[in-house]
Amino acid sequence: MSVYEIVREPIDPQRYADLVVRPEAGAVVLFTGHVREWTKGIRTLHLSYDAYVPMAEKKMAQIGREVEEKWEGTRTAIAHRIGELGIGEVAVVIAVSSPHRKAAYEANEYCIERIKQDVPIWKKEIWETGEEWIGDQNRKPEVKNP
Amino acid sequence: MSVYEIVREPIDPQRYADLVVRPEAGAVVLFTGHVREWTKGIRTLHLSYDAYVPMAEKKMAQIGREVEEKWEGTRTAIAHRIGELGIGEVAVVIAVSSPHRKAAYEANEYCIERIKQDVPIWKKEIWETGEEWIGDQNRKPEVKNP
Amino acid sequence: MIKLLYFAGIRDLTGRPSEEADLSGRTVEELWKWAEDKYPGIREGGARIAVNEEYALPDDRLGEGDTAAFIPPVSGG
Amino acid sequence: MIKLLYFAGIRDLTGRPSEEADLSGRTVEELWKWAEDKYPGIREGGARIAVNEEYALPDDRLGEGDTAAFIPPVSGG
Repeated sequence: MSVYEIVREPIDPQRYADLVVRPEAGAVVLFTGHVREWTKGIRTLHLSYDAYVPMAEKKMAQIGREVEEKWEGTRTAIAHRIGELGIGEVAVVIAVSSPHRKAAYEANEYCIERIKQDVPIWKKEIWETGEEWIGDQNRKPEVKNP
Repeated sequence: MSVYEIVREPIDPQRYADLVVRPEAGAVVLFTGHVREWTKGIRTLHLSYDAYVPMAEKKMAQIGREVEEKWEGTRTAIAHRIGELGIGEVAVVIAVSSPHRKAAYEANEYCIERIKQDVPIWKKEIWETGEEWIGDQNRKPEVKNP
Repeated sequence: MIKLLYFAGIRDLTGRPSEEADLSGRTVEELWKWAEDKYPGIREGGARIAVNEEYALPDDRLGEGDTAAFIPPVSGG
Repeated sequence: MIKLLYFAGIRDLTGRPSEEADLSGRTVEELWKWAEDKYPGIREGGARIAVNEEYALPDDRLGEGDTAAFIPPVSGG
């Protein structure tokens, strides 16, 4: 079953893997993105995510449909958590099942790339020295002194 | 923590993901290989796996070390189940954590390729019409009439 | 009336999560001009506008009752 | 003595999971010859031999107390 949702509570990744398992699926790839303590030498204390919820869920469902068209026989479930997250907690989970493993890996990686392009979710990093909305994965903002 | 094991009981995939999570890991890729009902038009009833257990565990640990050398900062846990498995059940689980997602996907796929080359585990497929040890993933044996 | 939604850094700039404005019949590009006038710098970060939950093109025209959201560069995942 | 282990289809052929044989000092290639003589067809499927849990080369020599395993093409995963 395909599920695409924004959630506020801690994510149980296995639930999404279970949703995509089927008798004809030989492979399930489950990706989880976790809050990392250190990014480019800057220590993150915790993160906060916000989303434009209805559009985010719609966009994630569109990505799932793209995947199921591009890789025949795949099924996808995606969830992203919003609110405050601590170090190590799961921010995003992507489950893809497929008859064969190659498609499951490729389709899963495609999902996370597409989420990072188009799904209206924003991360605010809170460091020891300040906080900032992160708007571009390639440009880490300079730390501002408080 | 890195764990490499052959198990006889049902696999709980999340346990292996939890083993590799660390504060510096932003990504975890968890692969599960499931018993598939249909392969090239032949219906599988169930599978049986056998292994040369001590060598299989040693080889899986070697693969884990290879991965941790090739992709800096990765951690790996691998388990393979043996005995009788029903349709949909998990035969193999591979968990890889990494600071960044690209390495986690690549390293995970590398593990399953290496397992299929070198780890002494054998699959016996039991179909409606017979059974056979599967010795070559590329050559599906002809179904023999019972 | 058009409902306008602001998110993340753009919400910090506007100081409000949403508002209504009499912009029916305008294009998305005209909405940008209106917003830049009211909130200088709103366009600098490379935001996109979504109309009724779909990314819009500059020539798309707003209709009565539409919702237009200012979407700063996303950073989910 | 050398301990010999048989797995999967090779075990079906030999009819036993293991046996001991007086093969100390022989090479892996000589072990193959011995096994082909005793179990015709054992080499046909493309098996490998592992000595003490590591894949061995044809010239590797067996020592007293070693364990040699016949490893048919593997099919885990």
